[in-house]
Amino acid sequence: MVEMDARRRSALAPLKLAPATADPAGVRLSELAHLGKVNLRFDSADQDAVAALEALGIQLPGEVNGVVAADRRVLWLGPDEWLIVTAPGEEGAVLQQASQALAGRHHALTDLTDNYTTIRVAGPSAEALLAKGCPLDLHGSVFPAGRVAQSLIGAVDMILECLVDGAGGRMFLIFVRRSFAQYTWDWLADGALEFGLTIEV
Amino acid sequence: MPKYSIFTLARNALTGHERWTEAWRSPPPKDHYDVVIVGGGGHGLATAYYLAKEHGVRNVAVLEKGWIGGGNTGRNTTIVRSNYLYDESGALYEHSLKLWEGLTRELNFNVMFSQRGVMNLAHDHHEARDLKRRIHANRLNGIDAEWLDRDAVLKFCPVLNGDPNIRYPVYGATLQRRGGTARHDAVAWGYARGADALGVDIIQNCEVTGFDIDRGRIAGVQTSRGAIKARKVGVVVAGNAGVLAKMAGLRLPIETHPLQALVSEPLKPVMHTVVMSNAVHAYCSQSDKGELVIGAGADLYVSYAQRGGFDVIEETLTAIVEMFPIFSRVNMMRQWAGIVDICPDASPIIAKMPVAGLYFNCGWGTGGFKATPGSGHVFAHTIANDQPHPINAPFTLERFASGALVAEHGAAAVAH
Amino acid sequence: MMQITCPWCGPRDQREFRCGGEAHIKRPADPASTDEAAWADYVFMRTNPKGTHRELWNHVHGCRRWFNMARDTVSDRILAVYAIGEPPFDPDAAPATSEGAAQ
Amino acid sequence: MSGGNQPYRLAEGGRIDRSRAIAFTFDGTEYEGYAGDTLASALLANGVHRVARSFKYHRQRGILTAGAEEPNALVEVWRDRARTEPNRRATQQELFDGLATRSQNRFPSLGFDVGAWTDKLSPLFPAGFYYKTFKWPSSLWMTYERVIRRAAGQGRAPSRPDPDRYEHAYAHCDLLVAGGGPAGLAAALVAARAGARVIIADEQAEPGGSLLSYPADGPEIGGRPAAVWLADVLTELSTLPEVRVLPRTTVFGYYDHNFLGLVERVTDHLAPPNIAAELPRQRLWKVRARQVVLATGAVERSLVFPDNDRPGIMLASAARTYLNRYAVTPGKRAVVFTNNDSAYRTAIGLAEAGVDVPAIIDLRPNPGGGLVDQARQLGLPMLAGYSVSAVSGRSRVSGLQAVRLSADGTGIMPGLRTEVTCDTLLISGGWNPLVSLFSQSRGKLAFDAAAGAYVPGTSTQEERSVGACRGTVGLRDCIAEGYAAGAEAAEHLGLSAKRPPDPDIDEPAQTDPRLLWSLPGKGASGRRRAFVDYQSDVMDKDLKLALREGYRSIEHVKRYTTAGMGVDQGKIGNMNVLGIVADTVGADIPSVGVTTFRQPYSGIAFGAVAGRAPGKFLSPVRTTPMHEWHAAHGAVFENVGQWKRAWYYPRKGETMRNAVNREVAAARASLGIMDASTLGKIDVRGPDAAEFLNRVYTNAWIKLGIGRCRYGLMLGEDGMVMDDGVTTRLADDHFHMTTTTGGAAAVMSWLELWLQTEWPDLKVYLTSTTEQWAVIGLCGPNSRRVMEELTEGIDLSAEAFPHMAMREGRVADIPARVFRISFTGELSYEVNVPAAYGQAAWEAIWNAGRPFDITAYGTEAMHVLRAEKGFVIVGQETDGTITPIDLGMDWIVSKKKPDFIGRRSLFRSDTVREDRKQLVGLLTEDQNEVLEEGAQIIDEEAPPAPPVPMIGHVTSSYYSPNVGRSIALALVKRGRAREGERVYVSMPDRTIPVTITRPVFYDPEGARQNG
Repeated sequence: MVEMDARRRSALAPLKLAPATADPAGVRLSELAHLGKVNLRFDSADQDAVAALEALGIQLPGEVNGVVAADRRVLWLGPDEWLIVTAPGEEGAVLQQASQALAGRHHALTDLTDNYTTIRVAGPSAEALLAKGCPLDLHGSVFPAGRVAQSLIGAVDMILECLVDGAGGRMFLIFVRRSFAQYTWDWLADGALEFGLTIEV
Repeated sequence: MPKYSIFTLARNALTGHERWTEAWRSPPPKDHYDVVIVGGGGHGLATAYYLAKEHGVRNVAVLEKGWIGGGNTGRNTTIVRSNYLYDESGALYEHSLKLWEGLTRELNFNVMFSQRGVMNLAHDHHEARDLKRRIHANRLNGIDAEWLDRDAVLKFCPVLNGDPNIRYPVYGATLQRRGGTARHDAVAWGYARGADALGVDIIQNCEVTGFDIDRGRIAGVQTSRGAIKARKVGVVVAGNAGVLAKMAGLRLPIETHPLQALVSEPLKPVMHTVVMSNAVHAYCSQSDKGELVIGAGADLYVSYAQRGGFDVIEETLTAIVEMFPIFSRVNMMRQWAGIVDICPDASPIIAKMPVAGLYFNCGWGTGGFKATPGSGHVFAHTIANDQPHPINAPFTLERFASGALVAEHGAAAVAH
Repeated sequence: MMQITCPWCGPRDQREFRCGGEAHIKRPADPASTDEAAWADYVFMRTNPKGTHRELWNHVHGCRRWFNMARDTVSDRILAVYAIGEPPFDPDAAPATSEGAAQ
Repeated sequence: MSGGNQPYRLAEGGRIDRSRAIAFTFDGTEYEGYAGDTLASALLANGVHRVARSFKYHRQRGILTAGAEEPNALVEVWRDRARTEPNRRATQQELFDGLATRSQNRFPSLGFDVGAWTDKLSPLFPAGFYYKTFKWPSSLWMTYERVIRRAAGQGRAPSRPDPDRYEHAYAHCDLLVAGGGPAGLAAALVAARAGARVIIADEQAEPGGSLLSYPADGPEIGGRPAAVWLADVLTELSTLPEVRVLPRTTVFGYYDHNFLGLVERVTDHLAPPNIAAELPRQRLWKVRARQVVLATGAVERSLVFPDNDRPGIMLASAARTYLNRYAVTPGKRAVVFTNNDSAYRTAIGLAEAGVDVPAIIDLRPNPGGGLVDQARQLGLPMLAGYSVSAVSGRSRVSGLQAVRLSADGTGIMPGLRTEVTCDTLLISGGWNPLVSLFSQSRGKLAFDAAAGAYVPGTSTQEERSVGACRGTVGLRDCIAEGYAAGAEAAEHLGLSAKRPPDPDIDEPAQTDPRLLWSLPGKGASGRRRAFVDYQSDVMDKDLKLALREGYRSIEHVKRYTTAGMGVDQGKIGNMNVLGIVADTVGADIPSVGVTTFRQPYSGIAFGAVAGRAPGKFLSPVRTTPMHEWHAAHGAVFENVGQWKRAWYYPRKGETMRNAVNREVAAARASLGIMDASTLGKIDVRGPDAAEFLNRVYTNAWIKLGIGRCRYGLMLGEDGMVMDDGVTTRLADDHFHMTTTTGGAAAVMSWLELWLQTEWPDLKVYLTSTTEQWAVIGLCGPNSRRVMEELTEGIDLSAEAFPHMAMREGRVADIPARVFRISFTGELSYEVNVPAAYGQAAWEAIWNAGRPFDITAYGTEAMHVLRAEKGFVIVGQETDGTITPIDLGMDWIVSKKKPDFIGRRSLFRSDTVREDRKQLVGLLTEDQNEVLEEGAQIIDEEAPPAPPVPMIGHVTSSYYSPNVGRSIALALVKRGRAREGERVYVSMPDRTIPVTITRPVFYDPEGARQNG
């Protein structure tokens, strides 16, 4: 993993997140700072291009609203749009390798690492918390781990990804644009109070 | 026409009110009229009234597909004001406001025009700039308008949220003291009674299904109660303007949208003016029954369903609770929607149509109620003389081709 | 509160969408030589039907794609959603289904 | 009777918890009830019937019902000044320790109310009286109105902001069941067993509906006592994982596409100390249901007879509920007055409980059916074919007069009358199925002539009605319907459900009611007070008056009389209104028409609908990566859309004007720094990117060199200026576009609209990068020197890096895109770095700038600086009616391009007018006079009487320290042709002479920015 430049500040750093613990903790909130995020646009009918990306460990989900879990996680955003999520600092490599792979083809690769931040919502009441402001059907049978959707959380646009948490249950990643991060965090933390809130830093 | 007064009321009390006669007749349609007005809302009834009263045209029928005043007249939030930006609209709405001021006596029917003042809130200096531009224009056009700073606003309407640290604190407001509210049903009923007394036939449950056009000239209308000949036809059907226009082979720059409103359960009056905010986006007044009468923006899609989305109700009551935190525990009693005819420039069309003898009065969008008397007055003039009154001359259909729009989005932004 | 089926993302709440007004409006091929009336018809005049309306919607809080939708403006039933470029929905050709019910 | 302090409480029975006595107050008097009581049942247990004054005539009123339909017993619940709750139904308010309640709409007291004179004079106040009077003189209406408003309203709003929380929750389910009575539970059970995701909402504290009102020895369901059956069903439901049972939850609205609104009252039944702060008071559920079962039950109708509103008069079904569920008897001597069988249950139950039932008065000459026979066997006296023609007792019924009806029921048979003394009169006019939600779903209603009621007809959504709300009588049929509906719903969901056999229940069959909508009595209508709508004080004679006066449509009748417009929305009275109107005009009820049912089914708090949004979460507060720095350096922020932007940075003791002057001067004298991160940014990529820009901007883009920037204007198709910004060519097929802060989102979806719908053939991808970049604006003659210290990999010389160019390199060892663009007319740089580096880069530049006395400037200074140069701000110099030509920006409108968005509209007869408003500068005579933005401009120094012709208005106005005087921009008709002319700015108190100038006040040649 690439070493992180200490001068970089995550969107929620100004919050100086104070760890809070509630017992029982219905909801556990944390910021996943600086995840690499590269937006990809191209025509996936082009099998050669798809293959070239796969060679880089960038495998497109076969279904809409799907996610391919790997070191380079690929989130479906639209018919010709995906978000490649990597460990912090890996975005540069993805950008450079992928643009070589797609050279000569109509495509767009855009570094959005700082455009978004990522908030992790875990715990038994995570779904109930999201349901306070998200119109999606988040039931496990409809939105299981490995799904992604773009929708609303309260008054804010988000990309919502569902993953397996340690305990084998589900947890959620919310990608929101940087300027909305603090508002979204406050909204989530306030809404989580009735369930018991733990903040992990 | 039996006169209404405290004395006739007392006299009738002695006979158990069994001797009152009907406020207007319900005659069967004749087979010919000089003028047929399509649409028995406030605007249509006012048009018929002024045709009879000021132009001596008394062989007039008002055709209403349902019951008079049953459309937007009976569904709106009854705000009356004239503080529009441009000269053309200022003249139109001020003409109307002046008629409002004498309407109860004119009609011998209490329309309860309550000049309790209308405030348009500004929440920052950018909004203030636009609102001040408007009140300067109002003043020069002879329309009363004044600027209230923050303290004056909170003094004039103490139930407003005066906390300076909220998201959009009160910065200031325009106030038109002559503005206010009126009793919507009374306007329809009062004009109906007045028009009827002058010989106008008011025909309900009579839906127009087509126009008879003979060599480019109107000859009459087809209705659910048979054909009716007419030398001239005036159409005032708000949300249904497009439907009628299509029958006449015309296209209009109008879309029909749902506009929702709601009232609270009746409360002891605590709010004695009308407050509107574009930024927080809602407006509110309290009726003489004690209900808070509330509305906001139109739904942004075409619909004739008189329904609209619940999200609009959510946003509206969010805005109301933000502006009036003490109303949070008050109950919503009833919500509903009208369908409004929205023009691209948020100004109406009151004009002759390409078909001779056919006139349309439409495009009032979310703010037609306030214009009821003036709209009827100038439309009657336009029909009687086959040419517009100077006041409605700018409000043509042709302006959309030439580009001479009257862009009143600012003055009409928060729907009312 | 409608439920709209985005052709890409599937059924979603109306809140995620914004209506873009009437669809299939032809932009004059050569605006410069289009007369004022015809230009105004394109820019301002609308069909505004009481019945089947073919309109543009944008999944603005979702995948940001624009698409066509046919809706009955009296019942607000959705008759069809279809991609940009597809021929205008013909109410007589297709059987009506309610998206609200279908979900 | 138990006597003691609850004299009307039975010694045993009911579902209340006698181990928990609860103290509460009503109008200051202390009473005691039990856990499980409502305010109404507890008051009745204490013998209190009179709890309210009516809306219009201030008549004394009692408790009529036991549910949400209550029209009379509206009270104020008082927790504290911030938590007063007006118009609360006593029949719904659960008892809690210390519950404090007050009667409403009376002064000074419930017993003595000065408003009562309105009743005496009521002949002067018939329906619609206010339309006929208060007209003269018109100048006095405002005075009349003030008086009227004093009498208006019922409850009082709180006097303090609501401190409680309200939550929202979206929910999705396979089946939503509205109503947890026998039918609803049966449906839920069958669907849930099949594996469906089920939500059951019930208004009351516990599910069960009518079952809760059955006597302990009531009918058995399949061999089990009703209460046991209920408990078993609820237990089974609680074991099914996908079932959510929501008590105290009202389904208030049925909207399109099976979207329903529910309000759950989470803490309204709790005493303050037991309410956790983080618990919401109420929760709004926004439910999208694939299937819906409506099981909302029915409400009993009243009968319309003289003085039918006296305290002590109650619906027979309500009395049954109080008796069986709460073990409370409404009185000691109760007469039952009915037109149907169901009320006999009440008579029988009361008699068995030891209450004296001196008479059952039945409108039907020959009542039959099992219940009637039971009553006969108990020897209860019956007056068949009789009606009540008079009631005595103002604050409580003391007796009544029963009369024999004529055969057709419209008149009274002379002679046949009897007086009955009683303290309670229990009435039943038949049943109204609660079809409100069905009607809201836009289902078509059908009329059941025998029952005299509207019932669900054809559905338009995925919905089924079951039980009493469908007009079904009899427990067995209700449950059977529930089973069937549950199974059907499950099948529609693709689940295989097993429909249980219909339960076997032994219950008497019921016979039809006799429908007499208005009953005779009290002769002269002047003295008669027979209420149809208790809530709005509407009497039968009001309806007849309305019809007499030509208000024929049922909607006119309702609006003229206000019948059905009160807080109960006519739940009790609407059918009686329709019946009386039909009788009066001699038509049948369906032809009279039915008025539409509107949301909400019953009142819901504004706060619940607003949820957590008001206050802190009203609208997102967007902040830039350097926000903290601005705050730490004393910035005052302003709202720009949702953004918080640094407005100015006052130093100690500085006014806004001082601070802005200092910032403006510094930016030109030496070095200014500002945060421009909020500008919209869009990455435009693809082989057709340049062609795309060519179509959306008014100027030409094909030939723009790589690394070069260009300013662009976007128009709407109407030719009016929509947005502007600088766009830079990063590569042959790659552009970096900027938009205004406020326009960013709109421009993005505007561009996508054109790309996706009009020009799908263009190979272009758009990606919003607004927040990827922190943008630091450096401005002033010393900006290059600071850049030189910090920059690597870029030749900063004017030749190598000219104005309107972009270079990539490192600034303060941070990867950066540096743009030489200027919104101030100074030598300027815009340094773009990844947002996470924003504050680090800002601080590095700040430190490097110290030797040059670097000054942070805010949006206000930025406005002044650009105004000195005459640069426009979209939304300030423009308002959606301004073309580029109006702005004097012909130079940016391509003459060569055949087309671009909006071009055609620039050549319409109105847009080519010579006398359109055009952008100009204005200079005042007094150099310190700063004009008011928005002020109007006129030609005459001494304006004539209104209307005064206006020739334009001031769009921007500031004091410019650099020019050393005030400056202003304005839009003036034919302005450009009038340069040098004097015009006047009109203020309320004076006119200010100004001179029209070119809209550039500083460095007209632009030497400085090119330096």
